[in-house]
Amino acid sequence: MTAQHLAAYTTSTGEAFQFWVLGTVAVVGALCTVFMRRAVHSALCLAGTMIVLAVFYLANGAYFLGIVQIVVYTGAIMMLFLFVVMLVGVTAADSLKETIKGQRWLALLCGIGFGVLLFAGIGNASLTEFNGTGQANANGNVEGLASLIFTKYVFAFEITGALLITAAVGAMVLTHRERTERARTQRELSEQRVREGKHVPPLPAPGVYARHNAVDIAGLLPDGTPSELTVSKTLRERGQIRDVSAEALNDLRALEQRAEERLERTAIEPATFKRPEEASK
Amino acid sequence: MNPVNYLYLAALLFTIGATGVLIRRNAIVVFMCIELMLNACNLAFVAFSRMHGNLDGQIIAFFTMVVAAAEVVVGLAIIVSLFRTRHSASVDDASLMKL
Amino acid sequence: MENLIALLIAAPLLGAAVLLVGGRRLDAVGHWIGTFLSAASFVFGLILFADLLGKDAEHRTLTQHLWTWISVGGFQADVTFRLDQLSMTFVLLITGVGSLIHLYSVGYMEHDERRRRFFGYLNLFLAAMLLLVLADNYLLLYVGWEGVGLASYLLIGFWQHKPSAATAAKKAFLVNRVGDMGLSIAIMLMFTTFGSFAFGPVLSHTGDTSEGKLTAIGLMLLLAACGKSAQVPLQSWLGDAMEGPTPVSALIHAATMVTAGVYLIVRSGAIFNAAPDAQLAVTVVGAVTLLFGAIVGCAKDDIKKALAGSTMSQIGYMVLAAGLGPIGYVFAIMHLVTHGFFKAGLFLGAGSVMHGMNDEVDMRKYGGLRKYMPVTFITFGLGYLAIIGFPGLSGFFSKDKIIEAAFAKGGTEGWILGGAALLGAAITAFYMTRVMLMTFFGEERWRDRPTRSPEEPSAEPAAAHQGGAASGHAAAATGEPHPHESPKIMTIPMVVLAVGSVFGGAFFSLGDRFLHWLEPVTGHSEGDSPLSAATVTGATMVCLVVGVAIAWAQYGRKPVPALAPRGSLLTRAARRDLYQDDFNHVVLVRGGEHLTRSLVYVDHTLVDGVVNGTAAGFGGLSGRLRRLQNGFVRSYAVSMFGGAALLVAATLLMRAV
Amino acid sequence: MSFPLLTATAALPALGAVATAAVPAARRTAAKWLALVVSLATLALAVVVLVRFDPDGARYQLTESHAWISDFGVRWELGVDGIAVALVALTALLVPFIVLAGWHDADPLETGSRRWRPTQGFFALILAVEAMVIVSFEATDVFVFYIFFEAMLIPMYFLIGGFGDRAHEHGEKAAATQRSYAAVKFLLYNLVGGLLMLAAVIGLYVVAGNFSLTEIAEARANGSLHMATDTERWLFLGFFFAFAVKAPLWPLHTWLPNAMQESTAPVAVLITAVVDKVGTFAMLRYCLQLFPEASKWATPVILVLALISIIYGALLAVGQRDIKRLVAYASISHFGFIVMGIFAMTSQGQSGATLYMVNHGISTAALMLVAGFLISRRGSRLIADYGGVQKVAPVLAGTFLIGGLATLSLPGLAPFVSEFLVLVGTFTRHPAIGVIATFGIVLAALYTLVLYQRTMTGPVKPEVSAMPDLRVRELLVVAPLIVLLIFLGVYPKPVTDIVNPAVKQTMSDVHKKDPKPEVEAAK
Repeated sequence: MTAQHLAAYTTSTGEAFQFWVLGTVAVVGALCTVFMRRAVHSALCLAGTMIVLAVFYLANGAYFLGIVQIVVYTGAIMMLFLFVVMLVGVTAADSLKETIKGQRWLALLCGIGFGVLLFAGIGNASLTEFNGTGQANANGNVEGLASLIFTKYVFAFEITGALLITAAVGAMVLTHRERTERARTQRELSEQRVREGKHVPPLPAPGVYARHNAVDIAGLLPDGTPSELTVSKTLRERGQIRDVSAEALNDLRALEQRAEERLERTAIEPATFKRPEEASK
Repeated sequence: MNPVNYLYLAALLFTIGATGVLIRRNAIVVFMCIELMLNACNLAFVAFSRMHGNLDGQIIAFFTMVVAAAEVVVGLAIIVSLFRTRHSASVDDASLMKL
Repeated sequence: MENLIALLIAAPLLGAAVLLVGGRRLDAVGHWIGTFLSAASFVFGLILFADLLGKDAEHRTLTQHLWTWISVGGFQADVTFRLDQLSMTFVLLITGVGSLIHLYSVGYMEHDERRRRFFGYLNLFLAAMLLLVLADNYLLLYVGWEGVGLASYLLIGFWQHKPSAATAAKKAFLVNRVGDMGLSIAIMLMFTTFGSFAFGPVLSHTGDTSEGKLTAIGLMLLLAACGKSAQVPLQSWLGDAMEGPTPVSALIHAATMVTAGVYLIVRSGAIFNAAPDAQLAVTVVGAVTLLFGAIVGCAKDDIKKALAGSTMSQIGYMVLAAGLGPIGYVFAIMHLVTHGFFKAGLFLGAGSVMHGMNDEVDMRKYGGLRKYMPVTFITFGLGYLAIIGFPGLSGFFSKDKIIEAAFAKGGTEGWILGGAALLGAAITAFYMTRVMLMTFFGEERWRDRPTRSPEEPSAEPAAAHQGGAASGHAAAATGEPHPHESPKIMTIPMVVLAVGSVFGGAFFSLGDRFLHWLEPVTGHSEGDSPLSAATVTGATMVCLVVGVAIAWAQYGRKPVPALAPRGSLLTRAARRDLYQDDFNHVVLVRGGEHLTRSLVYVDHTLVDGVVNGTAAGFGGLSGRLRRLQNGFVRSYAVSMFGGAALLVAATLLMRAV
Repeated sequence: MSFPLLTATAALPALGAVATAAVPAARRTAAKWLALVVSLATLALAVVVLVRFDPDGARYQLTESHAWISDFGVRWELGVDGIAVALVALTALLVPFIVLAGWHDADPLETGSRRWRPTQGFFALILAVEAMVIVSFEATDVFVFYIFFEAMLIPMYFLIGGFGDRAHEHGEKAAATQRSYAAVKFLLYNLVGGLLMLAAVIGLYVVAGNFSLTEIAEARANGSLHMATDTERWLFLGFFFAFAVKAPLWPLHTWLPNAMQESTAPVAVLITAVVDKVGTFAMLRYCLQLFPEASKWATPVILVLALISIIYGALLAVGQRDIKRLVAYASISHFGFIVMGIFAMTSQGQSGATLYMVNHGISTAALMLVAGFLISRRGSRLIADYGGVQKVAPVLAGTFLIGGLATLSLPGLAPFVSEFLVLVGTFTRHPAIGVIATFGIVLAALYTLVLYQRTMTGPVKPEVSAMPDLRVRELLVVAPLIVLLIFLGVYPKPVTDIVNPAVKQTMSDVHKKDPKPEVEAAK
C-alpha cells in the first residue's frame, strides 16, 4: 500500500487519528467480548465495539447505517442480549477452563491462520483507486439507499421482511411453552412428597445468622454444614450461592481491633485467633 | 492514511469473533461473537462501498443487519428454551449429536 | 424268450415298491406278497433255464436291450441284460435260496410288527442282486453292486433301535463303499482304455492293451471283490453284519451277496487271465482270507459269528479258485453254489436254534439240543457234514476240486496255496465240529440259568425281544429257556436246503455236468497237478479226520466251560478278529475323528478367521474415527473454520499461480 | 415378433412378487396361495419353454433383443441354450416346492416373542429371487446378467436375515444376532465378488465395445476380437472370482454354512439349489466362452481347488454337529464336483456338471426340506438332540434316508449319473485327480450315514417320542422330488439330450476334444 497507489484518494489526518484511536478501542472491546468471564461484561464490551463501528460507518459516508447501527443494533439487539443474560443469570461466570482436549489450541491456530490469510488476501488484492461516496451520496445517503432498496433490491427487501416475520413467529413458538397437564395443587404436591418419603417437611429456609438472611446464602443444617437445598433452584443453577463461612471471623477480628484501640493495648497477635487450618498455612 | 485499513480492521475483528465462537462455551457469548463477526463484515462492506463509490455495499450491510436481527431473535429463543429444559446455557451440554 | 429276463428283476422290484410304499394296510398280507413275487421270479428263472438247456452250448447267451441309460460323447451305458450260463446259475441260486428264505422268514419274523418292511427289503435285495448278475456292462453291474449294498445296509440295521445294529449296518456300507471305489475306478480305467465298459467289447479286446493297464483294472476289481465278499483286508464288516436277523445272514451274508465278488472275478476272467500279477494277488487274498476266517471261526462263541467266520473262509476258497484262472473258475462257482446251499442251511438252523432258545446266541449256553429240536439237528448236521467235506456230500466235491486246482497251479505258489487250502480244510473241520458239539451235544448248559450272560458283548437278547423273533418269548427271556422245534414253515426250507447240500455236489460233478455247463462262458483248462487227484483227496480226508478229532478231544470229551476260558494268545486274538477291528478303530476311526476335528477348527479359525479378521479390522478403524464425532458443536465449528481457512488459502494459491 | 416367452417366465414371478407383497396383512393365507399359484404358473411357462426348445436347433433359441441403455449398447437380450433351459426348468420346478415347504415358516411367531414376521414379504421375496435367477440364466447380455446376478443378493439378504429358524438353542436374541451375522456375511462375500466382476465387465466393454455375449463369443471364435493374454487372464479372473464365491469354491465357501444354518430350510434350499447354481452356470457360459485361453491357463489351479472342495467339504461335513451345517458342507463338496466337471474340459465332465446342477438341486431340496420338517418338529438343529426318530416317524425317516442316499449318489438315483459322468470326464484327462476325487464318494457315505444313524436310529429319545410323522402338505413336497430323483436316475436321457449339444458347442469354444480311448473297442 504505497502512496502512489492511493494518489487517487487519501483521507484527512483527522480521520486517520480517529481510526487509530477508535480502531484500538474496537479491537480491545472485541477481545474483551471474547475473554470476559461474565456474559454481562462481554455484552457491554460488544456494545462498545458496535458503537465504535457505528462511528466508522459514519466516517465512511454510510450515515444511515451508522444511525441504524446505534439505534437498532446497540439499542435493541444488544438489549435483547442483556435481557437474556439476565434471564440466564447476570453474575453467572462460566470458567474459561477448556474441557475439550486441544480445542483451544486448534481454535487459536485456525484463528491466527485465518487472520493471516485474510491479511495476505487483502494485501495482494489490487485495491488501487478509491472513488469516495461523494457523488453516490450527492442527493442524500438515505435517498440513495432508498432508491436502491425500492428498485434494485426490492425483492430482497420483501424477502427479508418475510424473514423477519418468520423469525418473530419462530421465536414465539420456541419460547412459548404449552401447559400439557393441569398444574398440581399444593395438596397433591405434599401428598407426593409424603409418598416419595424425602423432604417430607417443607424445605429449610436460606440464610444464616441475623445478618445473612439473603436468599443466595445456603442455610446451615443442624450439623453446621450448609445445605444447597435452601437456596432457590435458579440461583443454584446459576451457581450464585454466596459463601459466608469466612465473614464471621473477620467480623470478630475487627471487633478485637476496635476494642484494643479503645483500651490502648498492644495489638494481640491475630494469629492466636486464627483458625487451626489458617494457622497451619 | 488509507481506507484499506478499515478492511484490515474488519479482518481482525472477524478473526477475533471467530476465535471467540470456538473457545467460549456460554451460548450467549458465542452468539455475541457471531454478532461481532457480522459487524466486521458490515464494516468491510461499507468500506467497499466507499471504494467503489456506490451504495450497494451499504445496502448489503443493511440486509446483513436485518438478517442478523432475525438470527439473533431465533437464536436467543433457542437458547432460552434450551436453558429452560436443561438449565444450562453451555453449548457443550448439548452434545447428543455424538454416536 | 429274452423278454422274460426283465421280468426276473421286475417281479421282486415290484414287490419292494408295493411293500415299502404300500404302508400299513399291507401289513396283513405283505409277507405273502413278497414271498410270492420272489417265487415268481424263481419260476421265470426255471423257464429261462429250460430254454437255455434247449439251445446248444454256444448259443446259450440271451441279451435284452431295454433303453439307453447314459449317452454322452463316447460314453455309452445301456440298460441291457445278459443271460448266459454263469448268470443263469446265479439267478437260480438267488431266486431259489431266496424264495426258501422268504418262506422261512414268514415264520421267523412272525412277531415283528415291521415284517412287511422286512419283506420289502428282501425283495429289494433280490432285485438288486439279480440286476448285478444279469447286467451286460460294468456300470449297470455297479448299480446292482451298490443296490445289494443298500439292501444289506437296510437289513443288517433292520432292528434299528439297537445301536449295535445301526453301527454294524453303517460299517458294512462304508467298507463296501471302499470296495465300490475300486469298482468305479476300474470302470473309468476301462472307459479310458477300451472306450467302453460293456462285457463284450472289454473282455474281447484284452489282448490289445498293455498288461500294466489290465493289472491295474484287475487290482481295482479285486478291491471291489474284497469289499463285497469280505476278503482281507476289507473283511471286518461281515462279523458285525450278524446283527441282522438270521434269515438275512443266511441269504445275504452267506449264500448270495457276499459271493458277488467271486462272480465279478470270474466274469472278468479275461482281464485276469491277461494280468498274471493281478491273478496272483487274487489267489493270495483268497488264501489269506480262508485261513483268517477259519481261525476267527474257531474262537467265536457266538454261533452266528462262528458261521460268519466260516463263510469268510469258504469264500476265501472260492476267491482262491477264481484266482487260479481257467483251471479254477468252474470250481469256484461250483463251490459257491454248494456253499450257498449248506451255509444257508446252517444259518437257518442256527436261526431255528436261537428261535428256540430266546435268541440266545452264545453256544456256551447251548448243549444237548438234539433231543429238543430234531429236524434242526438233522438238517444242521447234514449241512455240517457238507461243509467239512464229508465224502459224498456236496462240500466234498467242490472243495476237493479247489484244492486240486490249487496244487495244479504248479511251482512253489502251487504248493503254498495248496497247503493253505489243506490247512483250511482241517481248521474247517475243527470249528464246525466245535459248533456242532457245543450246540447239539454235551450236557444241557442252559438249564437253571438265565440265558443272559453278563459278558455277552452285543445287546442282542436285550434288544432282540423288542423286535425280532423273541418278542413272543419276551416274558420267558430272563428265565430258563424251553427249547422247542420251530414251526413247519421254518423247517421245510431247512429240509430243502439240506437235500441240496447233500446231493448238490454229486449232481454237479458226476459227469462234469457243471463243468460242461459253464465252460463256454468261463473257459476251462486242466492244470498239471504234481499230485494225483487221489492223493489230494486222501490228504483232505486226513486233514478232515484230524480236525474233527481235535475238536472232539476238546469239546466232546471234556464238558464245555460255561464261561469262555482265557485261552491261548491265538484264541484271544481270534476272538478279537485278529485285532483287525482294533487296527481300523485306532488308525481310521480315531485318526479320522482327529482329522475332521482339526479341519473344523482350521475352517473356523483360519479360513473364516481371515475374513472375520478383516471385518474386525475395519470395525476397529471406524471405531477410532468415530471418536472425532464427539458431539461438541465447538469442535465441529473448529473443523468448519479450518476448512474455511483452507478454502481461502486455496483461492489465494490459485490467484498466486 | 412372437410372444416374448423368456421375458414372460421372468416377468411372471416378478409381478407375482409385487402382487404378493401387496396383499393386505390380514389376508396371510391369500398371499401364500397367490405365491403358490404364481410359482406353478411359472413352472408351466418353463415347461412351454422346454417344449419349444429344440436341442438340435440353433445354439440360442427363443431369443429376444430390445435396446435398453443405448448409450452403452446395453440390450435386453435373452436366449437359452440347452444348459440354460435345463436350469431355468430346475428353478421353476423347485420354487413351488420351496413355497409349499415354507408354508408356515413365515407365520407370526407365537405370542411372547416380539419379532414381527411379514408373511407376505417372505413369499414375495422368494418369487423375486426366482425372477432374478431366471433372468440371469436367460440373459445373453453380459450387463443384464451382471445386474441380476447382483440384484438377487438383496432379496436373499432379507430372506436370510429376516426369517431364520424359530428354533435356537440360545433363544430368540442369540438367533437374531446369528442371523444378521450370517446375512451380512453372505452379502459382503457376494458383493466383493460382484465388485471384481463389475470391474471385469467394464473391462470387457472397453475391450469388446459391447455387452452382447453372442457377438463377443462370435468374435472371439472367429478371431476378429483378439485379446492380449494378460488382459484376457485378468478379465477371466474377475469373472471367475465372482462365480467362485457364488459357487462356492474353497476357500471362499465359509459364507454358505452360516447362511444355510441360520435361514429356514426352504430358504437354504433356495440358496444352494437355485442361487448358487448361477455361479457354476456362469462359469460354464461366461468364463469358457469369453475367455477360452485363460480358462485353459487356469484349469490346473481350479481343478485342484475343486478337488480340495470335494474332500475338504466332505471331511468337514463329517465333523459337524448341526444338521443344516452338515448339509451345507456336503453341498460345498458337491459344488467341488460340479466345478471339476466344468473345467475337466471333456464332454462327459461338462454334461455331467450340468446334470449335476439339476440333480444336486433336486436331491438337496429333498434332503434339506425333510431336515427342515424334522427341525421344525423338535425345535433344534443339533444332531445330538435326535435319536430313534425312525421308530416314531417312519415315513419322515424313510424320505430322509432317500434324500441322504441321493446325496451320497447311490446308483439308481439321479445324482449318481452326474457324479459318475464328472468323475469319468475328469479321469479321462486327469487320472490322478479323478482317482482322488473318488474318495469323495466314500466320505459322502460316511457323513450321510452318520447323520442318519445319529438322528433316526437307536433308542427313541424322550424329546422325539411324540414326534408326528409327515403331514400331507409335507408329503406333497417330498414325494414328487423323490419320484423325480428315481426317474432321472434310471432315465436321464431327457436332460442329457438337451444338454449334450450345448456342451458340444462349449467344447468347440475352448477348442477341446475328448481324449480318444487307447483301444477302439466300442462298436
